[in-house]
Amino acid sequence: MKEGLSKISMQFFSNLFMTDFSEEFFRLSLSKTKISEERVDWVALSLREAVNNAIIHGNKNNPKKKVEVEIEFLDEAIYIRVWDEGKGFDPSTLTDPTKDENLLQPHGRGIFLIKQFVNKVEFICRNNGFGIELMVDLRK
Amino acid sequence: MKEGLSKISMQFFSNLFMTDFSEEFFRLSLSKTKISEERVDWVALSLREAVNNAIIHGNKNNPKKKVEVEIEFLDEAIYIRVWDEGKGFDPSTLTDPTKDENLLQPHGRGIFLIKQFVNKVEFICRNNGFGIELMVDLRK
Amino acid sequence: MKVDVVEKKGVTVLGLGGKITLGSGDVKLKEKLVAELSKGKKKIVVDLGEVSYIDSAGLGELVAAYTSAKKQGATVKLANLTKKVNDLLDITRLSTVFETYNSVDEAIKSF
Amino acid sequence: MKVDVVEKKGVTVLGLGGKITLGSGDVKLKEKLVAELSKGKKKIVVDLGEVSYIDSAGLGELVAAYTSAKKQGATVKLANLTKKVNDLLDITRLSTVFETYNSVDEAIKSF
Ligand SMILES: Nc1ncnc2c1ncn2[C@@H]1O[C@H](COP(=O)(O)OP(=O)(O)O)[C@@H](O)[C@H]1O
Ligand SMILES: Nc1ncnc2c1ncn2[C@@H]1O[C@H](COP(=O)(O)OP(=O)(O)O)[C@@H](O)[C@H]1O
Repeated sequence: MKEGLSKISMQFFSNLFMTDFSEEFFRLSLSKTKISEERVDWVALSLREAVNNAIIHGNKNNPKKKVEVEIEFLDEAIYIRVWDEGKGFDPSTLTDPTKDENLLQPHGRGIFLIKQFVNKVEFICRNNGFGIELMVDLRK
Repeated sequence: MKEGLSKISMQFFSNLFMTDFSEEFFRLSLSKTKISEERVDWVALSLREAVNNAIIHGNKNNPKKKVEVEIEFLDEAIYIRVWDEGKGFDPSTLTDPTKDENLLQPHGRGIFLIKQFVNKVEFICRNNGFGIELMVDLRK
Repeated sequence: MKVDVVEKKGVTVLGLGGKITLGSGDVKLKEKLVAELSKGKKKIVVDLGEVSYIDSAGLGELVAAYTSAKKQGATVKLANLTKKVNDLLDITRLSTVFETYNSVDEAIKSF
Repeated sequence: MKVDVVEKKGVTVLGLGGKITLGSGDVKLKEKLVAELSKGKKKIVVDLGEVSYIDSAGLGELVAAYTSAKKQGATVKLANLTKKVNDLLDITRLSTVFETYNSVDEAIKSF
């Protein structure tokens, strides 16, 4: 990657129409990489889930609060970070949507899906907000 | 703009093929605004000139040095900033390429063109590099 | 999202198209389904052949459709899944909830 | 950038296409022109009809073509300018340097 893109970021006000837009940005920024189209599709879905969560749960749809999407390109990995201005949450409270008793829940599949399609997920709390970091391992 | 994009930025290593790429980013980020297609074309040319200067003059084509393009969306203006890791230059040394004695010079039209297509140009020196800021006035 | 409704051999076929994602009108499926259920329809096939994209909210809509139909004694079956949608149902184990068929006709026949 | 070379009524026509911008092969014009000049060609028309994009480096290439031709006693004229290219020549006052024509034929006739 040393010859090209190193990092992109976008900041936008909380509005669900920005989810499509952030996906377009993501796809454009990955268009010059060698990642397979199918993998891009699944990672794009993970990004959508993270952005939707940031808008809805993090910023509670408050159009004055911002979401930031950051994509960092390293030789061996791509890091995607989605920041919101919320307080975050305790990941240990997440339930497994594939358990029989949860299968008919209409919610609770976002972070589960993210975890299926990227190689590592971290939750980061900072002073002014919360972030989720998705790692796409390019050696795999 | 309060409902949408607030800021985008991209960092890349000095390589002229990134000029096309930064133009694509710019066009995508402006695709949801009401700016006329013709104006977008001319501002895109200004961006190209600034990025080329950053790569060639600022970073002297050193592929380890980075260029950063920042686009900030405000209600009344768009600010485009292009940063490099160089020392900058003294704008008072710029010559006017439209003077008869300069018309046959093969160089020296980049910053002149930028000034024609945006509403304000500022040069900014900072510790770790040099930047050019282009302002697109949305009230005009 | 687009939703077409047709009757075929006594079965209500809801043909979905486009993106079934948050913010792109995931309400429509519910509305159309509620309208059909209130007419007393009991056999429902959701045709996913033209669905280009589905996210967790879209999956949630399918689940909600399934459970609200069930409450009325109706059955929702899925047909025409693209590979992506099929993969998502497998990954989320929703394939154990839904009966899925390769074509609308097969789904209709199964009633 | 693409460059085609054809002879028409004793005039060398260099047909440019694509982007004439930094990094996208602005050397080609020079190379082709030098080759033609070294064959003793004196009448040259640069057809810009298929040029989608030109930047300051591209303008610089046109100027360099003009001056290197002049040194050999040859003349470069421009034809078929799109509105954008025409605007750029006006803005930079290069329209006072180049003879420009609406078509290649007009440019050829002007010699
Ligand atoms: N950015 C966030 N800020 C605060 N809470 C969050 C965030 N993302 C997820 N959560 C919490 O985690 C839960 C599970 O999220 P998810 O798996 O995406 O499912 P869903 O969004 O359908 O509830 C959410 O209901 C919410 O409580
Ligand atoms: N980012 C930069 N860093 C250092 N010097 C610069 C930068 N941009 C422009 N310059 C200086 O300004 C001059 C004029 O630039 P420009 O008008 O773009 O014409 P050109 O690039 O064709 O020389 C350059 O030759 C260079 O000396």
